[in-house]
Formats: sequence, C-alpha cells, structure tokens
Amino acid sequence: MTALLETRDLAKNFGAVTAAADINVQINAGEIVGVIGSNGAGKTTFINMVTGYLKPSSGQILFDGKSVIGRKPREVMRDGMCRSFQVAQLFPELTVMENVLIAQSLAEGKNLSFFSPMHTPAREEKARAILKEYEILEYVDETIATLPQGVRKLLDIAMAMLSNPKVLLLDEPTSGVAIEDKFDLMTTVMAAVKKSGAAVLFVEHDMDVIARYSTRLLAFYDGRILADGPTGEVMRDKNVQTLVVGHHLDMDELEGTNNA
Amino acid sequence: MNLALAVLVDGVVYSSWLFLIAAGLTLIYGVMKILNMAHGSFYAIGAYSGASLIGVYFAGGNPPWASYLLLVGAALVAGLIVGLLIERGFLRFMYGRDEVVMILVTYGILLILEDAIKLLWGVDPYFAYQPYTLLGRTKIGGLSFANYDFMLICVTALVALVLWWSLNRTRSGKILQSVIHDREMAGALGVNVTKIFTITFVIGAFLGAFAGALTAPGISVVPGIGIEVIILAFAVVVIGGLGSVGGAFVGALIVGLSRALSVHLYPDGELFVIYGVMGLVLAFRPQGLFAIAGARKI
Amino acid sequence: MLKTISKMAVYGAVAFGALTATAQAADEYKLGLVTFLSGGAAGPFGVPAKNGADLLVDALNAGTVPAPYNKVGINGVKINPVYVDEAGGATKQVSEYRNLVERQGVNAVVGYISSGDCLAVPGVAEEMKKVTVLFDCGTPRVFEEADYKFVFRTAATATMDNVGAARYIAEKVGGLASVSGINQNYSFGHDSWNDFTTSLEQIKKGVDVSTKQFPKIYAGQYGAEVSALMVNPAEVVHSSFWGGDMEAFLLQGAARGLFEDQKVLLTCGESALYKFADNFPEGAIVGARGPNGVFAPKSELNDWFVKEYEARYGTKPTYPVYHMVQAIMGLKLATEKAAANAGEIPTDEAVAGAFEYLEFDSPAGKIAMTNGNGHQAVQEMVFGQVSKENGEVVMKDVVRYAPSCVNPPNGVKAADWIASGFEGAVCN
Amino acid sequence: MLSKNQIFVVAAAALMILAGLVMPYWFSFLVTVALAKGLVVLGLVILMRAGLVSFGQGLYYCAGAYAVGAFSDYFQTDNVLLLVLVAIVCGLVISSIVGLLLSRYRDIFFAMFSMAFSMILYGVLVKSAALGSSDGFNVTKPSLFGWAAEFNGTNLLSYWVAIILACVAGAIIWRYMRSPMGMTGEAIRENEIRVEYLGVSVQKIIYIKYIIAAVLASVGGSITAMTVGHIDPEMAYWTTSGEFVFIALMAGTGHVAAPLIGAVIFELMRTFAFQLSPYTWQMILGIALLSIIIFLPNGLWSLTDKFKKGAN
Repeated sequence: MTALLETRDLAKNFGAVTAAADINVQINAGEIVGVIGSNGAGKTTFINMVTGYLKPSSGQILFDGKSVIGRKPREVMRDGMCRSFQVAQLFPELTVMENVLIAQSLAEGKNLSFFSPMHTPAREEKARAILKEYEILEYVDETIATLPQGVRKLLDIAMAMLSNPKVLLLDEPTSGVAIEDKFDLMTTVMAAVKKSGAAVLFVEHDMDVIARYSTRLLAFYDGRILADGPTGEVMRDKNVQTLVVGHHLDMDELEGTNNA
Repeated sequence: MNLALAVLVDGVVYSSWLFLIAAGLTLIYGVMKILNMAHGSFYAIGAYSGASLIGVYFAGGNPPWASYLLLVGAALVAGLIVGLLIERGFLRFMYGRDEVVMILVTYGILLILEDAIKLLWGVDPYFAYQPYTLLGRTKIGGLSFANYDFMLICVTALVALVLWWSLNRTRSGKILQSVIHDREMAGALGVNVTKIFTITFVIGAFLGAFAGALTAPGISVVPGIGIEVIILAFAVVVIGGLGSVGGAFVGALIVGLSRALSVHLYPDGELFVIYGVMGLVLAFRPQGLFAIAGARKI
Repeated sequence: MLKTISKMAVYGAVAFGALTATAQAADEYKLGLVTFLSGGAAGPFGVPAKNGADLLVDALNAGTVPAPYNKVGINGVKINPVYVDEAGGATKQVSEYRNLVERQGVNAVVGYISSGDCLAVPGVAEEMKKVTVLFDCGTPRVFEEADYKFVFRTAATATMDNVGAARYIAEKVGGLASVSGINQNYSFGHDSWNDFTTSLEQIKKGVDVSTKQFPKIYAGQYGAEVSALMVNPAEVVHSSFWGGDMEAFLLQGAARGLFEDQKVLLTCGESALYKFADNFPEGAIVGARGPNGVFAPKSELNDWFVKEYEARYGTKPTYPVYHMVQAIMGLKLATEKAAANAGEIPTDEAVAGAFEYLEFDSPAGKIAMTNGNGHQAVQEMVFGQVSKENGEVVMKDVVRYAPSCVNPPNGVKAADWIASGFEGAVCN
Repeated sequence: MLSKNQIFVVAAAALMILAGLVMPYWFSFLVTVALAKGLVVLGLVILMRAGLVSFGQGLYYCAGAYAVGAFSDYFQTDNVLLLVLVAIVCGLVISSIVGLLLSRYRDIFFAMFSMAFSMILYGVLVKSAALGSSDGFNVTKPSLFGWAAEFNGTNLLSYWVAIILACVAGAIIWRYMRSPMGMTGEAIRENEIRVEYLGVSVQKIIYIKYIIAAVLASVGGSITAMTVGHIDPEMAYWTTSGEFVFIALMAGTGHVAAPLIGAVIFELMRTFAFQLSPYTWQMILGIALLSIIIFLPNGLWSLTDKFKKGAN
C-alpha cells in the first residue's frame, strides 16, 4: 500500500536559518497522527510546505502519488488536502452563516456563479447541518469577531472539512481554547473526521490531548524529526522527553503539563 | 563628461529636495499607518511662512546670513503649530479607522488647509530669493551651479543622518522602531503609543514645513505648490518601501537621477519618469525596495 | 426601503428648493464671470482679472468710465457680477456654465483662461443660446474647428505671440544661429513652441534648435532643465512659462548665470513684470499677449484705467486685467448697440448680431472682431526688452506689429497660415 | 415575477425618465454627469468590497471617453449604442491586459500602481498633438439611429441613457454582489489566505473584479464624453480618480444605490459650494467630507438605516 502523503528529504531554509531538514514522513489513509515539538521546531513550516503555501528548499512531497511542489494551496486543496490554522482563519466581519456559505460555494467548484444568489435554502440547510455537527449552531447569526476562541477553531475546522478532504492537517486545534473545553472540542472534531474517513495530522502541545487522540506521534526538534512511531512508544522515548517535552513524562499523570 | 557631471549634480540636487519632502511622509506612515495627503500642505505652509518672514526680514535691513536660521525657525514654528493643531485637535479622534479612510481624512484636511493658506496669504506670489542668491555660484566643469543647491544637499544629508541616528542609536528611536514593527505589541509592552503618535506627527509636519521653507528661496511661493509635491513624495515613498526612511532616501536618489538623465537625453520622457520608475520597481519588488517585513501570517 | 427613499426624496427636495430659489430681479444685469480663484493660475491671471472686473463693474455702475463707456452699467442697467472659480477642468466648467445660465439666470458670461475650457464651453453656450465672451485663453482652435453664433473672443489668439516673437528676434537679435525652448508640458506650451519654431523657419532659414525642454506644469524645480539649456547654448531661450513656473525658472536660471550668455524670450513675461521686477534679467524679451500693460498705446481710456487700478490695488494692471476689461467693454458696447431703448436688456440673438465684426476701443487700443467670421478679435502684437533705470522697469527696443502682420486672415487656420509663409500678411 | 424592489426600481427609472422633460436642464445635466461618475464609483465599490482601493479608475474613465471621441470622429457616427459598446470593448481590452499585472498587488501598492497606469495614459494624451494634447477635443452629441431626443434645444438622450444604464448596471451588480463570485470579494477583503485554502485563486477573482470595475468606468467615461461634448486628459489625472474614491467613501459601500445617489449628492454639494463661496469652496467641501467621516462612518448610505429605525 502506498502512502497518501509522503515527504522525501524535505528541507527549508530562511536565509541562514534552517527551519526544516531531512523530513521523511509517510501518512496512510485513516491514520490519526499527532505532532509535537517546541516553538520553532518546524511544525507549522511542515504544514505550510505540504499544503503548497511555502516552497521547500529541497526534497519532495507526494500527495496521492502527485508532487505538491510548485502547486498552490488551492490546487493541493482541490486534490483533497485541507488544513486548519493556529489562529482561526475566518472572515471576521461576516456572520457564521455567511462564512459557511462562502466556504460551501467555493468548495462547490472553481467556476463561481456571477449571478445566482449565494444564499439558497439548500446551502443554508446544509450549513445548519454542518454547524450542528460541530455543535456551534447556536452562533449561526453572530459575527465572527464576537465569538469565543473555541467556536472559531471549530468553525475553522468545519470549513476545512467542507470539501471532504482525504487528509486534514490541524495546526494546534486547541491553542487558545480554555483547558476545560479542549477535550470537548477534540471529541467533536474527531467524531466528524472519523465519519468522513480522512487521515488526520494534528499539531498539539497538550500531551493529554496527544495521548488520548493520536495513534501515532511525530516529534519535531530543531527542524528535524526526532521520533516517529506509535504514540505510547514515542512518548516514552528519552530524547523526546528531554528535548521536546522538557521533562519526564509520567504516562499516568499527564494532566497539567501543557505549556503552550 | 560634461553631460555626466550635469546629470549627476542635477540629479543629486533634485533627489535631496525629494527626500526632504518624502522623509516626513514616510516617517508618519511608518509609525502611524497614515498616508498623509496633507503633507503637501505642510510643505506649502512652511514655504509661505519662510517666504513671508524672509520678506519682512530683508525689508528691515537685517544681516543677511541670519536669514537661513530664520528659515529653519519658520519651519519649526509652522510645523509645531500645524502638527499639534491637527494631531491633537483632530486626528487623535480618528485613530483606529481604516487606512483608506485615513487617507480621505487627510485629504479633507488638505482641502481645508489649501483655502486656509489662501485666506492667510492671498494668491499673490511670495519671494524669498535673497538667501538663494546670497551664496553665489560655483563653476564645475564649465557649468555654473547655485551654491544654495549644494547647501541643500548638505542639509538633506544631515537630516538623513540625524533621522538614521535617532531611529537606530537612541532609546526613543528604538521605541519608535518597535511601534513601526508592531504597534499592538509595543502598546502591550507599555510604550505610550499616543505620545509617540503626537511626537511623530509633529516631527513629520516639521519635516514637511522644513522642506517647504528651504525650497521657498528658489521658487515663487504660489497657491497650489503643496498639491504638486504630494504625488512626487508618494511615489518616492512607495518606491523606497512604505515607512522606511532609508528606502525614501534611495527612492529619492533613483527618481532624481532618472529625471536628470531624461531631461538631458530625452526631454519628452520627463513626464513619465517618476511613474516609469515606480512601475518598474513595483513590478520586480511589489512591496517597494526596503519593505518593512511583516509578521508571519499563519 | 421604499418608504426610506421617498422620505429622503422629500427632505432632498426641500433643501434643494431652498437653495435654488434665487430671485431674478429685472432691474439688474447679471454678469457671470469665470476665472481662476484657486490653484496656480489664480495669482498671475485669475485674481488680477477678477480685480479688473470688479473695478470696471463698479466704475460702470457709477458711470465714471470715460466715453464711449460713460453710460451707467450696461445700457443703463446696473451690473451685478456673479463669480465662479474656473478650477476643476472642462467637465466641471460645462456643468457650472449651465448652472450660471439656468440657476443663476445670468444675462451673459465672460470668462475662461484655460484653453481646454474655451474649447468645451462654446458647445453648451450655443445649446443654451447665451452670449459668451472668452476673455483670455489663447488656442486658435476655438473658431478654427467650429462656427459659433453666441460665442466671442475679444483677445487675439496666442498665434500672434509666437509669430511676433519669431519676427522680433529675427529683427533684433544679431547673429541669431540657434534657439532653445523651455515650455510647460501642456497644450499652450506645445502650441507656443510649435508656432514659434515654424514661424522662425519661415522668417529666417537655418536657425538651429539646441534643445527643447517640456517640464511638467507647476514643476517648480528646473535645475536639470537649466543645465540642459547651458550645455546646449543658444542665442535665444524661448519660453511661454507663466506664473510661479516662470518666476521660479527666472530665479533658478539667474542664480546660475543662464541669462548672462543667453537671451530669454518670455511670451507671457509681462504678467509678472511688476511683482517680480527685481529679478527680471536685463535685456529679457517680454511680450504681453497683445498691446497690454506697458505696451498699451497712449489713450485717455488707458490713462484713466491705469490710474484707477493702481489707486485701488497698489500695482499696475497686467495683461489678464486688460483682457478681462476689454471683454466686458465689448459686451457692453454690443449690448447697447443692439438695444432699442435705454434701460432694456436686448435678446441674446440681438446682442450676438451686434457683436459680430464689432470694432471698439479698449485700454489696449482698438479691438477688431474680424476673424472667426466676426467672433474672434485681432490685435497688434508688441515685444520689447526689459531695462532697469533707477530701479524702474522700462521697455526698450519696442517693436509693434500690426494685427494683419501677426494674425492669419479670416478663415485661415493659424498653422496653415504659418506654413504658407504668412500668406496675405501686411506688416508696417 | 418582479419583486417589490424590482418594481420600485423600474418605477423610479420611469419617473426619472419622464421627469427629464420638466426638470431644469442644469439639473438633468448634473444628474447625467453624476450618474456617469456613479457608474465608475460602482465599479470602485466592487473593488473596495474586496479590500482594494484603486486610485487609477480615471484610466478607464478617460479611455472610455477617448474611445467614444476617437471612434465617433473617425467613423462619423453618433449612434449612442455603438459608442457605449466601443467604450465597453476598450475598457475590457485594456483592463484584461493591465489587470494581469495589477491583480498581484494589494493595499497601497495596488492603489499607487493603478494610479501610475492612469498617469501614464495622461502623459501619453498630453503628448498627443493629434488628440488635442491637454486641451482635448470636442465630441459629437449622441443620437439613437438619428433621433437626438431634442426638447427645447436640449439633448435629453444622454440623460436617458445614463438613467437606463445606471439602473441596468445597478440591477446586475446588485445580483452580482449577492452571488458566490460577488461574496468572494468580501471574503478576500477579510481573509485572503482562507480563500486560497478554500480552493480558489484570489488573483483570478481580483482580476475579474478589476475588469468589471474597468468596464463600468469606461461606460461612465463614454456617458461623460457624450454629455459634456468635450474630453481632455484631465479625466485620467489622479485628482479625477481621487474624486471617485472620495465619492465611494462618502456614499458608503453597503448598497449598489449608494454610489449612484452619492455621486448626485456630491455633485450638488460641489456645485452649491462653487456658487455660495467661489473663493473658498474647497474648504466647504473639506469640512463636509470630514463631517461625513465623523458622523456617518459608514457613509451616507448608513443614513437609510437610521431612517428605517426611525420609521419603524
């Protein structure tokens, strides 16, 4: 079986600074992969590269057998790789409904209509269904700028999921979300994702969240992959514990160690 | 040879003039994110203040050398009064509005100032030629140049140096830099952004008025001179990269030299030079030559 | 939505009615006057012209102007001037012209300094059948490209400035081998330079052009241009600069000694002769766009006018003032000629009819509406050289060219006439 | 079936057309020129809703006008339909070339670069003696297959054409603004990155919007040319483009009717400032502008909300 997403010797330099090097990763359909690493370890750079937002300095990226390099995020997205953002990327002055409707109509196809209205009963119905699935239907008529962080994050992910991707990349889905809401958020997201069958790669600082939701874990350090394997194994890795997590991890008391 | 020399001197003289006008504009933009259309009016007010004072001064038969100090003084007073009046009395209530709206706000101020200047000084021309002719001229390679223009180059170099030094080597300059790079962060770190804004605007207004006052001796000060320099200054600032003082310096040099080259070799192209240079620069460097790097977006 | 808009419409209509309800008294002659009151042309042209109009209107209303203008106002009706700023370009001026005629109900319009406005306004003047006198603009195209019934121009075209200038330097500048030019980059500058060089070709063969510079209008900084003129020297530097541009050029050129080796020829020079007297280079060749100002022929009318103007404004009148005054005088005479009885305002048709081919005296001497089928004036053209005696500017080497020497005959286009070697020109 | 709004628009247009017969000509002229500018501003509003401010719409305003002038002169035609069509084609062709470059730019760089193009056209026209240089040239009055719609010596055709074009363009743009394509503009203004990640080329959308705005501007230019009867390079000068931005911000970008009505109000404001205070009209205009920005931050159109609230 060939991997859905594969990188070979991927590297990225910003001037003299090496943001990523020797990154070899394979992600298969249906996998749920956690990503850890301190700030500046190259996690977001990795996501930015595989989605086509940043051009790697060297190396290859294959998605569904096709090279990603030289292609725009929108083209990669059309092939089935979507992402969410560390800071939710929404349309802040519009309402939740308008955000979803825009996302829907854009996801429907490249040839946008000039003349038929965007607001149609069919689209609105679907939008409500999606919002309900993500448990944010109550905010439907509110403007984004007034929403709490958690709702924004969920909406951000919901909009990414609209085009039924094969791979979903989540960049710190719980950052900025209150501790007590993190698990609710992840549970909601993972339920929706499971239903669609997409593979998920999510960047996370909270080891509790990692432990609970990922089956495989990638640990980034200084632009490189330090460890890659089943979550439990990687978490027990000495190097990972000293260099990435910063202290010894007691697998039984993971709570409270998050230091975003 | 003669031609190359003429192009060089003419170009540098024109560049210094451009930089003097553009410096205040780019400083205000860098710190406050306001593209100040009224900057041309500051220039005009500086020119009128300088010229009218010089007229009175020489009519009184005073020692001619002090007239240069008078020009600086006129610009200082005019910049301070107009800058404070506009920033404290009006602009501060508008902060937080969209950048485009702020352009329009300053356009409204420009319209009002244009007529205010007319009401204050009338439409007749003002002359302040004495400081211009007083310094005599120098012959270089068979061509005479006005010494006043050389002085202008020196003053511009001095202004550039002072700006560079105070921005990079002083504490308040570093605070200013931090505001230029990230206003919110600087505010969060306890920088008094309101005070910085007032000071910057007054300095910017002074620089505009200073450019006007120094230009006044070589021209006829008439209604509308302010409007004519706005677009020139805008172009220089865009070429250099908005908010970058160093960029404005380089932008002014490029425009000045290109214009001199065109006047000497292809006079018909003079009208297009500034837009041609701007187009070329933007085509290859869409953010201008020395764009101030923004924070990572995602 | 519907309710809102209709509500707004009602408010709008009320405000609108309040502003437009200007009463039209029958006992006054409303005169629309359009001239630059803002921008770079206001100082040298617009405001002096307005001052001239104010002076003349007051004097006419008081009945103190010498004969044949001693009748009160226009045909006994007192004049009420209505001013409009000429700023903003042709589209706005056409709009404002309609407003003047319809909303303000003027009896005639006198105005326009910019040639663009002079080309744009006649169309609407004809449509509205309103007598309109163009007073200062120079382009010959107005009556070359179309025939108008209600539009007149009481000042000669700019053709005569440059034909005259070419004749003058051929006559007065010894050893003339080359000329150079610095003119503003717009129609007036281009046309002036073209007329000048094509005329010179006809008058004196083999004169070279050293360099021709066309800086942007209102540029103000001419360092590079002055260098270019010095690098490519010529006997005469031709310039149709005016206002702040001319003054800045003279300052910057003089500071670098440009005018010590090269003679400067300023076709509009007279407009700054008094305000800028200290800085006019000795020997500068100066024109006044006609026999205006220092070049005005001696007459009782001119003496009266200069005395009154100086008393009121503290300076001598320059050519835009003359242009304005002769426009109002022409309109007054034509109106009075058309009127059957004193105290009545004749129809525009009658005034237009009386205006055609009119000849009248003005402070600038005789104005003859002989060109453009009776709608375009010709005047004599005068050039002289600046000389300072005891700090006073006087003109020496003054040469006067008869109207027929510097203006094409009726019906001939200026450019064709110059190219034909001034066919039919009669010089004194 | 026509909706209530559609009936209202058709009725208003019919009323305006008939009103042309009785209203003073200075007013119908003012409305014509204002609607012509309003169309340019309408295009600008489309760009502004996508977060782009063009300081160079004068390029198309002028190009449309010169296309009409040159075409009518060369082919000796005064057919209003043909002339408007020529202007549309002209705007379409130029913008589809210039837009390729400009659609890569944002913010002030878009503003200044668009202005540079407009100023280059200005420069070229000033240098063209055959087109009358800075004085420009006169344009024939339009007719509809020989019918000039003369009433008491005044040509009402351009007024009617302006009303009809404004209503048609307004209706089309009204629908456009509500379509996915139109709404993508708002999305781009709010967050370009998200739009890219939703699978759409931001540059392409901006390119299309730029062309639409350009076509509207050239139609506006063609109406101005036919109405005023004279064109000059001033139409491409930056101050003309600045005036369009002025009207757009004054009117507000909330509704298609805002720029059209705003343009009429602006023209009225300007002409009465000219009349009441010929010496200081700029100051009056400046004060009016600042007052609008202070008291009506969302433009004049936000007044309608206040009226609505008051009415209910």
